[in-house]
Amino acid sequence: MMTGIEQFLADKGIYYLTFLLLSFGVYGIIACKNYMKKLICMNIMQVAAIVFFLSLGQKKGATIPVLIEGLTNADSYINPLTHALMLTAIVVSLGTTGVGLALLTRIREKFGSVEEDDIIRRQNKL
Amino acid sequence: MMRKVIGIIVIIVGLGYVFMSFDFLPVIGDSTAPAHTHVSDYYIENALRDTHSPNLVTAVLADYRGFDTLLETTVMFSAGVCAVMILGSKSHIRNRFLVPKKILKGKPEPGVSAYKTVNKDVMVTLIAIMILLYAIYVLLHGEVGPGGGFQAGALMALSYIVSMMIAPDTRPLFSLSKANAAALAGIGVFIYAFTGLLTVFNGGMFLEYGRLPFPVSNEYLHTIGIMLIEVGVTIGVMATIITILKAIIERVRFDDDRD
Amino acid sequence: MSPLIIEAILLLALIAITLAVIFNRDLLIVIITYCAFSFIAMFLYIVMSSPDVAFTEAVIGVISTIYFIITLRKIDRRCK
Amino acid sequence: MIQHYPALVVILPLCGAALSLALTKIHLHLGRNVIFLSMALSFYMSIMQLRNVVINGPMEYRFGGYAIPYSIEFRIDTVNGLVVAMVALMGLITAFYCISGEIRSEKLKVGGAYAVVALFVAGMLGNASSADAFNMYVFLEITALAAYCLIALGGNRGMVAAFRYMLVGTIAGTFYLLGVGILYSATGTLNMQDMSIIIQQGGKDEAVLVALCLMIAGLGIKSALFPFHGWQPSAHTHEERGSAALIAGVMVKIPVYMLFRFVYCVFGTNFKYMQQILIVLGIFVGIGMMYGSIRAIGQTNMKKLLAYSSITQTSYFMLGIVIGSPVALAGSLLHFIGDAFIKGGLFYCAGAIKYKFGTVNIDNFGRIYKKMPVTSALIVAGALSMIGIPPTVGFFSKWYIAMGAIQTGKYIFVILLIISSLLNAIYFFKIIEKIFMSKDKGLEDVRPVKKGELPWSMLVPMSVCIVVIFLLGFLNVKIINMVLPLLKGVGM
Repeated sequence: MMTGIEQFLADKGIYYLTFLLLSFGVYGIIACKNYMKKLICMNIMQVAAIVFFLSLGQKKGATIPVLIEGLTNADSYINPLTHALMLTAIVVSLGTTGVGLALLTRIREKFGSVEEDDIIRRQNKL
Repeated sequence: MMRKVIGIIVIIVGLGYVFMSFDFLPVIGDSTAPAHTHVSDYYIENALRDTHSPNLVTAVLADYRGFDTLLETTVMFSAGVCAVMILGSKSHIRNRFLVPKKILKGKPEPGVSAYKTVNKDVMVTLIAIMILLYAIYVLLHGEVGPGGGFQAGALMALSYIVSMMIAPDTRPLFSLSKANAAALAGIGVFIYAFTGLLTVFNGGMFLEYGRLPFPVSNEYLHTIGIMLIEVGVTIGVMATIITILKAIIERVRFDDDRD
Repeated sequence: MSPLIIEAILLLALIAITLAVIFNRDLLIVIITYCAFSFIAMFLYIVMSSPDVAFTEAVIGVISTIYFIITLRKIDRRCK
Repeated sequence: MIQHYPALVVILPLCGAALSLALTKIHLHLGRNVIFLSMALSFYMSIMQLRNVVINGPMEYRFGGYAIPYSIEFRIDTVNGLVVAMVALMGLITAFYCISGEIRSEKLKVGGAYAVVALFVAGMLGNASSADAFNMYVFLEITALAAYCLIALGGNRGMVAAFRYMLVGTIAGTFYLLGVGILYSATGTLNMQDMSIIIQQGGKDEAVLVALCLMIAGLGIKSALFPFHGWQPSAHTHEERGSAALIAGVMVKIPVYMLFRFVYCVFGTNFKYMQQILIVLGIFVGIGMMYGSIRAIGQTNMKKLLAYSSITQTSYFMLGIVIGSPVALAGSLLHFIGDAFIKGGLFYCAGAIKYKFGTVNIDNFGRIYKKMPVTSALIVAGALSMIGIPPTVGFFSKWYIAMGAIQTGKYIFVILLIISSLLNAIYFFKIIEKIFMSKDKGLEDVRPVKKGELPWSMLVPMSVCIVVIFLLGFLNVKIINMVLPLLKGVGM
């Protein structure tokens, strides 16, 4: 019974949950009215993309990608390429958050609020 | 409210159906999937011989795909410059976080702080020093264990943030103005790019550490190359995080809880 | 409890936090749940046995939470 | 030294931007001059590199000196040699154009403005010359971050437009990242050359189909293709006056080049689902051509008019990809190169009129040709080329696209092409009529310009645009013959 669930999870379950997390992130960006919440959902979406990439690089029964004297064959180490790429994605998400918050501060100063409908109403008056 | 819930249910059902019919992704964990057999096997087998760094992730990050990390540091630097350009600070915005002038004149007040307790300031400096020490350890051990440029840079920025957040009135370990921090981030990126240019002047491809001009045997050249770019990345990331923090803080006025 | 099941549980927790973020009214609670989100994401990376990414996610999660909290000082906590 | 040119073209603006903030602390204009020097050198190198590619075949550059699939690689052939040269020239001109918009208040702001423009150009240069799927994602992010800042500098409404564009742009970047991830899981490498060899061996159709759909969605959002163009009009109308030409002229086009590179060079045309995908793309393109022109007719704000017209231009480039015959691809590439200068030039004029008279509304452009001869000349040249009148580049590129469409028997696109050109004619002749024929509105100068029409830093880019529009028109046969052999091997 245990291997049944594990087999389903390994085959499709983890990918399905990751894409679910990604689609909730995108849904949050579209549905939330507050600009701060849109920023947080954007971060969540980027973490979902990172989890998807990392789950591509998994190997059953392999250790972390730091070389040990005894082990030399390639199947005993996790795929290091996906980790190197995901460091880039995390740093990109921090950069985008920083710029987003800078914009948010200026929008709050100029329009007095961060709610989407207040901004659209005041924007037409500007 | 109901519209939102219906939207979510549609997403769950839609993705479920799409996923059950498609099977283009490999089963998680089988080591014969195409992703593991082509390029990453080469990295695992040849990393120690090529780059002399047991930590495979640092080997791939700094040596095989070193150009990606240069672009990553440029992404951080451009985020810092963009935050500074968007949040141009107006001189009249007084802000409690700017260290009061009398302290800067080298005449520190005897431990007067917001909450009238002395030990907080002493302890904060200790914590900041410990975090800095740990950051330097993480930087230098980038090749052996998990660690490297980004983590060290972020930790150094954290030690600055800790000392600035908890005890704003005492003088932090190193004080960086917003303009200096932005310039320092640029210098960090330039250190990285200059390492690559050094190899080009010396006859190799961009970022080919075997051709660095230092008079050391070949295997240490790679280690020196990785160390140089890790230092560049650390300075770039630390300075950018501090720049964005100061840029946002200057526009946020904490005038409501002056006790 | 093979790692796959732990990963599935953690992913379900992440999805629950995302829904909490979307449906919450008070921004401070949203930001603190976001801090919990980045912690659980770091824990998920550890279960996926990738220490470097977990280390970076932990540090950068703290820093982005600090950014959000500072910006919150400027924005009122109520939101529609 | 010539074999290092592909890398140095991208690295020099990067180093210029990195150093500009530190150098500005020494002297106000030192950082700016270093950036100008690095961009001029990068443009010179891109021309030399293009000459070398035309003479002795594609160049490749492996970063770090390892073998092909194990390290990042730049591959320059005639197609992206031209694109790199165009981006470098546009970057250099726009940097000059930004001199007029300089805010001398703070040293940091002066150095930072040019650093952001230099990073923006470096990101696009790298995107055009890279041959590694993940490397393109990082360059895409650098271009996007610099674009958010440049749009945000355009005043209060620019902030909201930048914030909306940031959310949509990050979704697009994540879709592209997922596409690359799926391709990596199917083929095992990130190098496009290696990837196309493995995909050509077949057996990976579903993964390639899902990856292609994600990439079309992601790159479609970034290049404002028809159904995904929501962010674009507001972004282009409110962006910073100095770099509007770069954002509208070049940044919207680079994702189209990336899609061409993936569809034709990586997946190949004999991919099982390619025909259905191209039909769907053709529907988007067809509606996009009509929609952009129709919306542009009713506009009075010149920048918004140009923004809607650039939706039709994106559809023209995608048209080349949809038709697929080598002649149509060459025609859309020629339009790609020419339109950067046409669209960029028209945004320079809109910025110049706003700089001199402070207005962007078309209705009060009465008889400004007397006071602004150069700007009016560029508007006429841009309008003629946008409609497609022979001496300018617009006519020849549409001619080649139409010939390609006739060859492959897709006559619907020829009809759509003619209709949208006529719609273009309507709103561009409206502008020309306002400038020359309508009665003088007596606009007076907003800023006391010392002598002549505009500061030299605005006249130089405009005159370069005029020269290039006509130069490309005369040289189009050479450019097509330069590009055609490569496209023949790749096209349908």
